[in-house]
Amino acid sequence: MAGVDAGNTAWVLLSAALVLLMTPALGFFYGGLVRRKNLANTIMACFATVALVSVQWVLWGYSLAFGPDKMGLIGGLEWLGLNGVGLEPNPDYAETIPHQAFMIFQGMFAIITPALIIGAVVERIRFGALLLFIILWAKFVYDLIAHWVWASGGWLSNLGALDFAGGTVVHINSGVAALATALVLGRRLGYGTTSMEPSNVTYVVLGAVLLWFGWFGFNAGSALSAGMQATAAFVTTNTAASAAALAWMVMSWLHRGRASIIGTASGAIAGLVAITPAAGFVNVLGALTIGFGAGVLCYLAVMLRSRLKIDDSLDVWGIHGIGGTWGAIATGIFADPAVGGAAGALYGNAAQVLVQLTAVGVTWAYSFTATLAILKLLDKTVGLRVTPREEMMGLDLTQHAETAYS
Amino acid sequence: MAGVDAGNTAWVLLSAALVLLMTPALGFFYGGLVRRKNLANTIMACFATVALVSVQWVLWGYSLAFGPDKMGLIGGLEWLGLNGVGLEPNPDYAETIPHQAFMIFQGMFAIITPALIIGAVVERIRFGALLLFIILWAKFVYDLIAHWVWASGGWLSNLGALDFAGGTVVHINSGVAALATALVLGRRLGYGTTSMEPSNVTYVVLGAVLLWFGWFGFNAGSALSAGMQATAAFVTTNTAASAAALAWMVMSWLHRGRASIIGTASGAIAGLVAITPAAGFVNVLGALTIGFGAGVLCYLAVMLRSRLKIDDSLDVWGIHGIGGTWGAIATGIFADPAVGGAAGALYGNAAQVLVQLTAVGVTWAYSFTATLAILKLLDKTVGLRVTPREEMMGLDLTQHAETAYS
Amino acid sequence: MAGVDAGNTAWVLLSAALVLLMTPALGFFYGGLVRRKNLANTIMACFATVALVSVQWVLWGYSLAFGPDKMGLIGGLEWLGLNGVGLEPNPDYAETIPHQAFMIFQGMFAIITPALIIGAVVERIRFGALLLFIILWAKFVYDLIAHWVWASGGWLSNLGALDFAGGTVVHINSGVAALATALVLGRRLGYGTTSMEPSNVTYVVLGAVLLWFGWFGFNAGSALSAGMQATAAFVTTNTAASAAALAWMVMSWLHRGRASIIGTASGAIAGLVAITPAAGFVNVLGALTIGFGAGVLCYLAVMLRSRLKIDDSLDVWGIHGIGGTWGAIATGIFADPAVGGAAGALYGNAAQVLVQLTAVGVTWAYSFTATLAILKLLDKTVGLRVTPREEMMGLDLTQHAETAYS
Amino acid sequence: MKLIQAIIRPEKLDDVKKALKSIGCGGLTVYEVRGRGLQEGISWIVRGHEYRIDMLPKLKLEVIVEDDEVERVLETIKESSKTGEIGDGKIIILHVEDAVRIRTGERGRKALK
Amino acid sequence: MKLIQAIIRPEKLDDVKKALKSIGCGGLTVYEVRGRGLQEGISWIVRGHEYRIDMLPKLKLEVIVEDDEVERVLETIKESSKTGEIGDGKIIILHVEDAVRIRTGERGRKALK
Amino acid sequence: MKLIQAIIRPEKLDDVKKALKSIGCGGLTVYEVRGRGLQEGISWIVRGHEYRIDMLPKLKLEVIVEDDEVERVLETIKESSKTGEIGDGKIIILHVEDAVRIRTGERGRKALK
Ligand SMILES: Nc1ncnc2c1ncn2[C@@H]1O[C@H](COP(=O)(O)OP(=O)(O)O)[C@@H](O)[C@H]1O
Ligand SMILES: Nc1ncnc2c1ncn2[C@@H]1O[C@H](COP(=O)(O)OP(=O)(O)O)[C@@H](O)[C@H]1O
Ligand SMILES: Nc1ncnc2c1ncn2[C@@H]1O[C@H](COP(=O)(O)OP(=O)(O)O)[C@@H](O)[C@H]1O
Repeated sequence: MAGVDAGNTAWVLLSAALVLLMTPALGFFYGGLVRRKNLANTIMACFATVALVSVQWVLWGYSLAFGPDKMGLIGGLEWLGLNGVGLEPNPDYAETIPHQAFMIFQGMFAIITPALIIGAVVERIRFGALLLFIILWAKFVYDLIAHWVWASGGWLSNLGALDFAGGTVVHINSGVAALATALVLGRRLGYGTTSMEPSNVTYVVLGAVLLWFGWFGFNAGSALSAGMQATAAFVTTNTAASAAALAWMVMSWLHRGRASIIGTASGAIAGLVAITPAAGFVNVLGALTIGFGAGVLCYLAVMLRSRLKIDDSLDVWGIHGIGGTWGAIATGIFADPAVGGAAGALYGNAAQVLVQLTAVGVTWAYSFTATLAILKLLDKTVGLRVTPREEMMGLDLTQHAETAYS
Repeated sequence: MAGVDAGNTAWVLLSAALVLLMTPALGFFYGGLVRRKNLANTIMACFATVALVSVQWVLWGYSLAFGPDKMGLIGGLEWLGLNGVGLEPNPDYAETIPHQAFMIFQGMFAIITPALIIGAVVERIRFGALLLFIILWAKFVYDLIAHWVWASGGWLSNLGALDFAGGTVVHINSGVAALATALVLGRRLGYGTTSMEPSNVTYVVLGAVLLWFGWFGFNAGSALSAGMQATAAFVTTNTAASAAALAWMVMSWLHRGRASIIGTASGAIAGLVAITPAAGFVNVLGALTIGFGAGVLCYLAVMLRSRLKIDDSLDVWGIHGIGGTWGAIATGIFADPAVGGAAGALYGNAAQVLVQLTAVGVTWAYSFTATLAILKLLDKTVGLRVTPREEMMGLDLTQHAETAYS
Repeated sequence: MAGVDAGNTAWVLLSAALVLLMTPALGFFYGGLVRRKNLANTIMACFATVALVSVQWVLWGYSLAFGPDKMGLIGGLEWLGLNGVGLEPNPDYAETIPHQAFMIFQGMFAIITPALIIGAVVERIRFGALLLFIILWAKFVYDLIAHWVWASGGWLSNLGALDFAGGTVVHINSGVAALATALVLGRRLGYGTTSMEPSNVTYVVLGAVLLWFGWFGFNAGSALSAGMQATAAFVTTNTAASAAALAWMVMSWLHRGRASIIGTASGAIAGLVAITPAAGFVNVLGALTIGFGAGVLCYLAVMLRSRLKIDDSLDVWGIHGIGGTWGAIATGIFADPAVGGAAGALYGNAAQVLVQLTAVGVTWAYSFTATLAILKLLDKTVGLRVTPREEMMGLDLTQHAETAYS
Repeated sequence: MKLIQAIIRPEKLDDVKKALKSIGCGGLTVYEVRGRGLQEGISWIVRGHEYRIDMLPKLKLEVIVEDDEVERVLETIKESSKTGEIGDGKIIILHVEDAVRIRTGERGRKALK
Repeated sequence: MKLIQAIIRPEKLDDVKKALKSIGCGGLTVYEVRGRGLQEGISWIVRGHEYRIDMLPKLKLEVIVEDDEVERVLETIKESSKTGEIGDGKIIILHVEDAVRIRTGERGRKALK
Repeated sequence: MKLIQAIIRPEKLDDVKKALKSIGCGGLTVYEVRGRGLQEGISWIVRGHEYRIDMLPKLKLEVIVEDDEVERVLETIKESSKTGEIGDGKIIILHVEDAVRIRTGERGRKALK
């Protein structure tokens, strides 16, 4: 076992298990936020995404994203079916763990990113169309951006963009795609006139809690070894989540006179999103600032979105798009060389902010355009939306002939 | 700490924690599938099994299963009360972790195996009789088969049977026992005439998700060290679960016109079952095949079971019995020496299939017969079933005087 | 990375993640036990505590608890905002993991301790007052006692008191504070005359299960390295929880004629509490005794509490106060030098019992008095209780304008 | 017009639905209730203390029918929901003064059609 | 025969059940509802905007009784479910034209026995 | 006095509540039901086998009103809960013989005030 370290391997594999848990956790987070007639469908959408993208990832996804670089743009097909992706470490990615451990850890990120978009399409998308969308989006959007930012040879990576655990690749990417999706799909029937209250606050919290728990794997696991940087990422993750939860709680309290539970849970997620690109680079005071900022900014973004009457139903754009953008920029500001070796504007390297802005801009532009294209294609061919009658009856019954609970 | 490796110990202990979580997770999986009047009882049955078998395991179970071998058939009583099972590694089982770490990891398997059988007896067994059954079954069935297959000196182990994480010991064993149990116990009142719809699909998914999460500990933890084989097992586990979930989803879609949520969750479990014996031996393409096969075969087994009108209520036989059988045989076919050192038929060692068939046959035969004997005994002495009135009122109220939720 | 061991760091960070999960798990455990109109509020109280204490801990809590000792009584302010708490190991606390890993692991204990008290105030405390109480209690009670028992230089630590993972600091402390709180706050409206049945038994079990799962991090993680002592703590934890669950189950069966589900879950928690101070010091037979003892004693304590008509609504005192006291004393009796190096009365060191009694007595006295003082202050200034009308309407609606589920 | 309310066992719903459909009676409304009757429930005694469970889960089924259909519907529900065990439930008939179909505003007989 | 429907506070169920039992009235059916009355609920104002909560959880209790028992049952429910605070609820009486016991097919008075 | 029972779509509750409030009708009680109507539901066929879903979630809304308010309330509920699609639901009117306010013991008209 030359080169494989047991401590680091245990760390990365368990982190992968934690990240796996996040996607179904998202199902409960999202599921609790929709009306009961669509609760099981929402959970199912996330669950099926796990299965679908897992298979896609070992067949071709990993090869496209991390395979031998072609001009900085995409990975080659050399690693199809994990051909050549073995148990020996691949020093390009991680020196002390089996290559497949890196592969499966990355696979979990490939799963959750398209799943995040589900928050924008709930309660009205055909289940079959959703699966098609996810498989196409994984291939034409996720795998590419992942390559650019994280693969050895990716062009944004070469530019020096900092993205510790996926602020651009995962969060901006899914958040902006969600915006495009909400625009193409249109509003839910009765949006703005009928009440669409969340049906299960306890599931929202359950989901948020499991997401928080899994996020330790997501962020601290991204150090790919269990040492100082992982520890730093763990601490900043917990701190930013807490600060953002408090910030959103206070905002809701001031604004509506009551401390919102859903708001506090959403705030925690916003903080986790924002710290994601920064986790292994900033110190604890940076994390506090990023967290508080995320709580306030995402709260405002959600207010704005609702003013604009765009039915990004569960605010994927407001939380992941804006939270990710804020985090990516803040990484360029607060990166402390004592933590992860990279310096941000506060530590004399103002140029980093520009690099971060470039990565942010590129991700926004590409994700928005490519998502739009995929959706238009699907809408023209298979059709995206259920019929009005199905929408009124709810997706649990019409898509699955099952109900959440009775 | 001569010989104890921190990485491997962390790995095995955390894997044990993950496997512990599986039994209550099974409670939610099973609980969601029964009618609401029996939901809390079903969860309780699994929870109580954790407590009961945990105590049994440290008192005598571990000694019987893994204690000094007596003629390949059973462990001796030398290790009663963990006497002599200390913190130094036992090189017979695992060289780099404390002996007690191995013991407790194995204990979690001893817990979940009888708990799996609960799926065949729900909604009609007396709670006290169930506890008695579990304690007897653990002793006379589980501890023995575990000894044969896994203990140093066990006769099936000497034969060269491959069972990475419990295809025979855990899944065939419990699945076949479930069949015997369903036959002895008889059908639920109103079976086939009244509707017995699952009452909580979200709990089914929650349970399935936590089972999947825990299964990483179950399978990858069975490598007993955090290295290449653990990584391989982790990857094959995730892949097979996903493939089987997709396969079952598609089967239900074709067959009933809707993508079933419960079906997809069941498919994932079927895949996890089937990959269990193979996890550390096959490559990712083997895992895909085993997974797809499990999804299809177990779907058909469940159909068949329902045709035969055997009330194995939650299809333990169809999923664990058949999934485990398929997995055990498939291990003999697909085992890739590059992964775990053992070769199957595809790699030139056709004889392995015969060995596997032997282990499968022995487990079927012994488990079926011994389970039948225990049940007949209990039925004659204490009585297994609740009264018809109690059955109609539900086990939550009649066995515990509590209800699931209101 | 001189001195940082990957295996141990992975172990402690993952243990910290497990302990983090415990506080929201407690929310579900407690939430299931209250009436439905207060279910979301109870979950929220625990969730908000995570955010609140996390921020407090990095700002000043850690410095007060573990900062440079001042006369054995309290830590200095040198480490405010984690100033000087870096990524290099601090050999005073743990030699092989980053100092921040120790800090965050300890932070999770600081979170759950005040959260435990919530069980005594549910269904009637103003949400704002609760947050104030928690922040003050964390500072003036938790941080101090943690310093005395665990900080290098703390006076109880110097005395030689054994508290492996928080029997005094966490459990007696919160349990006694809960008693004080229940006395100051008074009974719920209609206590003793109207029915206050738990509304969700499945959440009680879900919470208990996740607590059990997290407790492996709590106890075995407290070894601060993944080796023999961690293994011992893991095994004793699982054993005591199981024994206590069985004991309580049997007590409820004998006493009320039915095996109570809530009782079995409560028993498991009682066992986990009692083994907490002892986990790394006793052998498995000691753990069995401690567990069975906890099941019986806490059951009796709960009966007594209900006779006295003190509305410690969810029996924090009966389970954590009494369970912790029993565990702390039992540690002095059963500590086996072969496990953790310390000897108890059974191994010839009767004096240890006296030391334990001192630590217990000090914690009871200080926690009770200081909690009383804080509560009186808050009651006089901001007011602790909601209005009777709010109490009748339920805290979900009146404090958060949200409901648990519909 | 009459409103027929039946309290039945939850597991009998499918049978009743099928039976009603077969006599051409499509519309119905159902919800979960808990009930206790005169005799049903179980009790047990532990050291002199009696414990009782009496509130059991039932379904309530409501059908609005024309006067002349009452007997047929009544009979159908009764037959299809009967097990013969205590706890089968009750059916009652209430008088309905008028009915409206929300979609069209039709009233009386037409609201049901 | 009459159907007495009472909307009560959830925490009062036990008291009402006990009280009904004590006057020999065993049968009853209960389910969860949410209600708003004329005055109850709470409201608060944040920067000029008013927020209101008005739908509160209640229980609905139904008892089928003989005509001559109506007053006694009414009184019993009223006394045992009263707190004197706003929101205690209402009781109404509906006329029942006939009743059937599913198990036996008995009708009218006999269905209740 | 009359009891108006309306079966409506769950998403229409807010509209109905607002509309009722606006005509000064504050008190109401609501609960979840599932229903099937004459036409609504969906069905699909797989290899000759027909599958059907017919029980859909609805809300039942109950308002106790004075006789002279019946028409206004009826109209208000109808208008505010209508979508024009099949499945909008029904409203029925039952006669109430008497009403009691639990808190005060007032009866009849006064119980509603
Ligand atoms: N007097 C009553 N008023 C209201 N509901 C009743 C009454 N009697 C019975 N019920 C309802 O009918 C159900 C079955 O009644 P029960 O007396 O147990 O059975 P049976 O009708 O077979 O004698 C009860 O659970 C309850 O919901
Ligand atoms: N006009 C009405 N129609 C239907 N239900 C009503 C009506 N008025 C009150 N209720 C029900 O009675 C409950 C209590 O009524 P409320 O007016 O708040 O109290 P009180 O009767 O003490 O004045 C309400 O929550 C609602 O469920
Ligand atoms: N005859 C009936 N008895 C009881 N409830 C009915 C009846 N007919 C309809 N309903 C209820 O009304 C709801 C809507 O009725 P439906 O016939 O689907 O729509 P519409 O009234 O627009 O034709 C149903 O879901 C059911 O709850």
